[in-house]
Amino acid sequence: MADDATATPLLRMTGIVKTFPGARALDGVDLEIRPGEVHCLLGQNGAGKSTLIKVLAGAHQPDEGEIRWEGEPVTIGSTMAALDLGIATMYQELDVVDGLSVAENIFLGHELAAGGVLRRRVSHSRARELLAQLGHSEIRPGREVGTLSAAGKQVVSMARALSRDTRLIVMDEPSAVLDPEEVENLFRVVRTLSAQGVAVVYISHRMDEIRQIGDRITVLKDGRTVATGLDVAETPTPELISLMTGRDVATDFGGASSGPGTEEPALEVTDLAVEGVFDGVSLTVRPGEVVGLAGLVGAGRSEILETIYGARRATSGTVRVHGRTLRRGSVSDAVDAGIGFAPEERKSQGLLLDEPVYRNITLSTFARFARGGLLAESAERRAAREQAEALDLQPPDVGRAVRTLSGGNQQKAMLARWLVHGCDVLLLDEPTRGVDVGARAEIYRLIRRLTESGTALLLVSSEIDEVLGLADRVLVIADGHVVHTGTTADIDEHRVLDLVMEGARA
Amino acid sequence: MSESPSTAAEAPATTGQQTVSGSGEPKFRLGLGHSLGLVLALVALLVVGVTTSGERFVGLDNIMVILRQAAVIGVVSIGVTFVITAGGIDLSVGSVLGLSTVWASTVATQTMAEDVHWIVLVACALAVGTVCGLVNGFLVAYGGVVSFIATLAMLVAARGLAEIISDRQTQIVSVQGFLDVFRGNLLGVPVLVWVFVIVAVAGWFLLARTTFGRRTIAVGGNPEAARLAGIKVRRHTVWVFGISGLCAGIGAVLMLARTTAGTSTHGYLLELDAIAAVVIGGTLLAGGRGSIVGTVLGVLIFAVLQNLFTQNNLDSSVQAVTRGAIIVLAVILQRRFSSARRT
Amino acid sequence: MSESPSTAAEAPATTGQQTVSGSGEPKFRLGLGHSLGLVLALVALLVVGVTTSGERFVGLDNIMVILRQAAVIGVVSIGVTFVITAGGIDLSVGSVLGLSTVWASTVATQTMAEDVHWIVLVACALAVGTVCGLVNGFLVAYGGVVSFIATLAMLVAARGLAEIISDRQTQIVSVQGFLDVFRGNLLGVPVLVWVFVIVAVAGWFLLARTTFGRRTIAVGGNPEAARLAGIKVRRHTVWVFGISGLCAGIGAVLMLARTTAGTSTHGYLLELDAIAAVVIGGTLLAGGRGSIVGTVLGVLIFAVLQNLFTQNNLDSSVQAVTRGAIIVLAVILQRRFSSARRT
Amino acid sequence: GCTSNEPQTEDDGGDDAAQAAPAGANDEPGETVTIGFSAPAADHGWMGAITTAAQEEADRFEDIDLQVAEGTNDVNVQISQVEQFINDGVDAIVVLPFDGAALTEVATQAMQEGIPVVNVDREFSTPEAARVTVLGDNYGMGRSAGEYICERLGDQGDAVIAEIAGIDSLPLTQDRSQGFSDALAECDLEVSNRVDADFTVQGGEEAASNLLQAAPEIDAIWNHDDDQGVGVLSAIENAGRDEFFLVGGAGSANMMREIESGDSVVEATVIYPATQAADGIRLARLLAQEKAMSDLVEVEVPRMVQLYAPVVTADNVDQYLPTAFES
Ligand SMILES: Nc1ncnc2c1ncn2[C@@H]1O[C@H](COP(=O)(O)OP(=O)(O)OP(=O)(O)O)[C@@H](O)[C@H]1O
Ligand SMILES: Nc1ncnc2c1ncn2[C@@H]1O[C@H](COP(=O)(O)OP(=O)(O)OP(=O)(O)O)[C@@H](O)[C@H]1O
Ligand SMILES: [Mg+2]
Ligand SMILES: [Mg+2]
Repeated sequence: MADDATATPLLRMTGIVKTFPGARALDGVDLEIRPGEVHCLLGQNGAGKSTLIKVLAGAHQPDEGEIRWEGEPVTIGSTMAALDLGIATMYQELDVVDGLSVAENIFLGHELAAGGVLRRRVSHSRARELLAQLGHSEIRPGREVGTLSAAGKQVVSMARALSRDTRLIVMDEPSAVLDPEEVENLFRVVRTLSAQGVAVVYISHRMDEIRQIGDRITVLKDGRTVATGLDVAETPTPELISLMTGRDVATDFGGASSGPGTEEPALEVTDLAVEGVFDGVSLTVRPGEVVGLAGLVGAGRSEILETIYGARRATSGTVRVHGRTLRRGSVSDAVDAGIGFAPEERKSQGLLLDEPVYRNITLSTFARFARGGLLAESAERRAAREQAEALDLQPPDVGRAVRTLSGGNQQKAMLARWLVHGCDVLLLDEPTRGVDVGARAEIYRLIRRLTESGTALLLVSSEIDEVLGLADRVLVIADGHVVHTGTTADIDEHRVLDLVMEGARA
Repeated sequence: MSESPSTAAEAPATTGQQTVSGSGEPKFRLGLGHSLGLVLALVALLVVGVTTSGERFVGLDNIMVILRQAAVIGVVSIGVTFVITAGGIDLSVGSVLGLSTVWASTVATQTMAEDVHWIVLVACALAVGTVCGLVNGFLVAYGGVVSFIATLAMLVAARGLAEIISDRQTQIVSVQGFLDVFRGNLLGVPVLVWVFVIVAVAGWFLLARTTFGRRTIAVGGNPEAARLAGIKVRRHTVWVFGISGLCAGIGAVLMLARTTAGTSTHGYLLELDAIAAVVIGGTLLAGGRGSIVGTVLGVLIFAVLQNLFTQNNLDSSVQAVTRGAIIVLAVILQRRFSSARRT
Repeated sequence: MSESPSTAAEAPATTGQQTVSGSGEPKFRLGLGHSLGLVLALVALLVVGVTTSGERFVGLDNIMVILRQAAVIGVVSIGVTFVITAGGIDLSVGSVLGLSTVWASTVATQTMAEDVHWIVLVACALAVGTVCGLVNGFLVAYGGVVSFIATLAMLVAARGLAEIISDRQTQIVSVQGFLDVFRGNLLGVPVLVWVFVIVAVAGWFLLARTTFGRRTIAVGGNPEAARLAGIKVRRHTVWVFGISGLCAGIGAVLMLARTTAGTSTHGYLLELDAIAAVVIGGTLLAGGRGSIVGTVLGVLIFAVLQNLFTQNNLDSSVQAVTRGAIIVLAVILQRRFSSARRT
Repeated sequence: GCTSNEPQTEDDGGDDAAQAAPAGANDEPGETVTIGFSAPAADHGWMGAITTAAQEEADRFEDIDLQVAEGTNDVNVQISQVEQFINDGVDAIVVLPFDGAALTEVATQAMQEGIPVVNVDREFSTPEAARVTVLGDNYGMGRSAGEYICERLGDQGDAVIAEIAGIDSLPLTQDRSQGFSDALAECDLEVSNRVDADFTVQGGEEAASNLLQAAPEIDAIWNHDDDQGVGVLSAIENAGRDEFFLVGGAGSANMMREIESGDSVVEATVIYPATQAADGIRLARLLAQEKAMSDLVEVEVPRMVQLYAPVVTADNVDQYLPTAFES
């Protein structure tokens, strides 16, 4: 594939600088992509990866620097210009239009039309092909994208990138919302593409993925290229990590938790069901215990958490916290009872993007800081800053608008909210999504700290090793049913996958 | 809930039921199905009409009266549907309509129309409307003025301009060819109504079946995503406002035909009625979802209501109170029916 | 861009410059800073005033004329700022104001006020306003009717009710105690203006400094996030509309004092002026960002403009055209200055 | 004579709005006076004609400096316009209030400051608020229309009579309707169908088409306002109905031409002069220049000028048409 090192590179970016008011996101970045290679872009949260690829995609204009496409200097003045060159991009933030159908989203901007009139049948069958190619023929082209889960939207995004005639596909953390099987699917597609000579820029925080799929690596740190053109096969992971972070980070899950006490369960869920989504979910979490929900994307894990939290109304079953039965469909009842919930879609469900970081962190607690209805903003800032430091939020300024944070740092802000809140029962949906290795270790430590202080944790993660590493007990969910309940000691990754497959097929 | 911030305060109700919605079909597609509640409200009004005023209420004559009345506001509302779907608002349609009638009925234009062809008069009205719409669009897309303010300014300015041009006088249309055509019937149906039907079908086709329509929804639903997909959002915005202006111009032509006069008072407060019809029809005020079928039903409901009141000789204050109650009922009815269909 | 759909069509401009805003400082805090463009527009108008009408224009007398006029619409606009910040819209304020003046000036109320205390009259106006606001809030939060429609229905219904109650007669206020207090001066400043100042300061405090304000911003910015953070979004929505109604009630009291009369025509189309002032003031029509300071400046700009026009011998149609142009200029000026500050 | 006013108190020159040069001793230039003028928004034809006529009248005199406030339907704004006139120390104020009662206080204030106020068309609630009041006769208008219909249909007890009113919430509309039904009652007739429009062409068309639909057989219609009458006629033509006759109101040139043509359903119209404000301007000028009325025995400008509401029919239309307002 990429052995032809002497040939003209497909793309060469040199000395790219991009400043935002108050932040120098890119400070002289070099990147070279060869035809047909899978080039991995590594870097901590906020290192500038997304900004770089937005420059490449014409969504941002660089302040300085040169871009050469097949040796020719080019300016990429608009997203259209990038697409015309043959650069397709899957953005980190899901860039789909909820009100349009799957097929319409896929072909948005280059609709299959005759004289402006949509050729619906053709675009549906073309969309169906693309989806099948991605292993998702179950998604109907006519379905409204707003009703898809995050993973479904990611698939649509991917299909959109594939729908164009491209030379280079940029994927900004595509695996963040995908489960192992999905990722396998994705890799299959990537391999096919690179076999066809299409270059792929791949961004991910998961080292094992880099190992599996990457050819060469460029590492960014603080908006600068610290290493470029590293051969994946020859660069050991610890070296990559120290290049990224400037220090050594051990990614272990911190061992088993101190284990549940013999106390009464903090959270008790009995026969919970939402018609048509999931049913018969029963589980208990004791103080200091971590219970994990494993399963494929679309299994209904997020819905289970949302229902426990009262954000969805259960059709049957009960949720009890410390013996007290919660009112169905009442979030405030759940919050009063001491439940916290970090949802998976941080943008739509969690954040006030134009508000400053600290107010996002104290969104569920500002009333507690307030005295007699009067806000105590300095106390809020202080509390927020503490948690920001604990999670290594970058940049550490809690006064800036959340919108200006990198994806991973937005995720940290979400988590910080519930740390400030300090609840008895914490529901975490994909807590490490998009978070870099360093911060990931930070979050694992935090989870340990929480359990030690007696918090009951219910965890959903698509990384099965993460669930198995962190949880004491695990429920395997397939297609809205619990197919297995047991301790994590008795089960391994393959077994979980097998169970999931069986459940899904059944 | 990213798609409904403008109606954000009412979000909880929506969240509870819509995000769990099972049918994944895009809603603007469902046409009549989605508008079931509206259809029922319309039928209910007709039944009330027949009960209180006898069968004459649904007689051909009365239906035509209702439809002719609905034509002007209907045409204008279809244009407004595009703007609202694209995430904007157009407050200027009423006064742009007024300005277009005035400009098209000045002595100069009428003389030219008589000398050349009545089409000159029509072209003048359409051109004035379209240009006003494009100006709105430029201010919004390139001037960075939010559409509420840009079109509010246009509302005030166009009305003033219309007064200046007409010297605040009502200008009678005397171009016989124009009157013959537009006040006439075709196959027993008034030409006014035909125009309404044609504009409605064209609008529906444009919004639901063409690239332009898809892009309008994308621009309204997620402008950033639209931009990243390579859509020229600004240019598109200009066109969308242009369409709204064009529709106001068409409305002006109908108004000229209907009243045989052009005056700066034409279209007074029409924008509110138009926006109300659009919103009742199910187009999201926040953008990203629009229904021409819904808009047409909304317009018809208001027209039938008006007719019903007149038939019953109701005091206008009582009419107002009743109208308020009926609007709320219709919307609640619609919600009931559309959510019932989903669960 | 999920948060700005209502202004979505104008998003590209926003995306280019506003979302990239670096100073992450929340904008409503900056108070005057954020509103620099507005302050400049206001100063520019005053300079034009002085140039064309002499120093008298900024004389105390004329300033008081401007402020007294601004008081009614100002108070109402502050209520509307809350609703818009919370992501809704309130079209009913004008007619609720009318209804409140009518109810408070009925013979029955006035007799009671004379027998007991003039405060009865004030209480009646405030109560009517608040109840109407709460009804709006309930329809929106629990009835699931989008605020545009719910308050449109209230607009129509309240106007009708006011006509019925007053029998379309203008009712003269003769409660002397009330007139003495509210038409009087305090420390040389009209009581009307004091009320405006107090409501503005209270509104600013409530929005910028209390948990209530924070909730309002959260509900408007991302209702789903607010709900998941444990905020009772529906209940809050009801209160926000209640505040808007209360402010309309206060506006009614001022109107009664200013005109010494209650009539159903009071407050006609006031909602448009109020929304325009709020939006010009920098509150996002899509919700999630609100500025009381901006609203007050917006109201003052409109009032000064009005005053300026009266001073100059312009034809009233020309005045309208000019007004349209000035509105657009003011907004573009503001954009210039606020984006200049950012980069 | 301009419109209708000659039988009433009015100085000579003022009558003839259509002629270029004013004449008479009072019209000779005096010291320049500043007159403030405030009226509702020109949101319908008659109101537009009012403002236009006032401005034209002021332009006719080189000694009038007219300060026109932007037309508004917001009494709050209108009050501040008057306040501003007071502040500016104008010599006289002419107000056509949106709501008479609501502007009474501020007008009184102006009078107390020594600025004569001329109240036009919609009356203040106390007489002290204005030095002169120029009124159309709304009740009289209704009566005249009613009497005309009585004359034509008095012997048909079961005649179907329809009324297309203006804006119902305005006192002037209520007065007109009252006068109309009072006059009809005297010949045992009554209004069987009543709709209200909004003084606009568009509103007239809508109201009339609904009305025609609701009443399949009509004998007479009184339409309050000739500007909306353009729309009413359009609706009638469209419905192809002519079994009735129509009486107009206000007296626009359009309607008079219809009457003159003889083949229209319009048989008559009751005049409601659109020159009231122009008259007001003239009177204000006299007051400010401390001149008197030369045509009356009484030397002072009178307190109240109520304009007459004559009926224009085919018999006398040529007398009124030349000076009627183009609405
Ligand atoms: N619109 C903006 N305004 C101001 N600063 C911004 C903006 N967008 C990004 N930044 C800043 O630029 C830096 C780089 O951000 P970027 O999103 O490129 O990081 P990233 O490498 O993609 O991180 P992650 O892995 O978390 O996605 C961050 O410090 C971020 O705060
Ligand atoms: N708004 C919605 N309308 C209809 N169906 C939905 C909606 N949201 C989710 N679903 C469906 O519910 C099921 C479970 O959704 P979801 O993908 O969130 O599960 P999950 O196991 O939590 O996955 P993830 O790993 O992404 O969190 C899926 O079949 C999904 O398509
Ligand atoms: Mg990123
Ligand atoms: Mg999920």
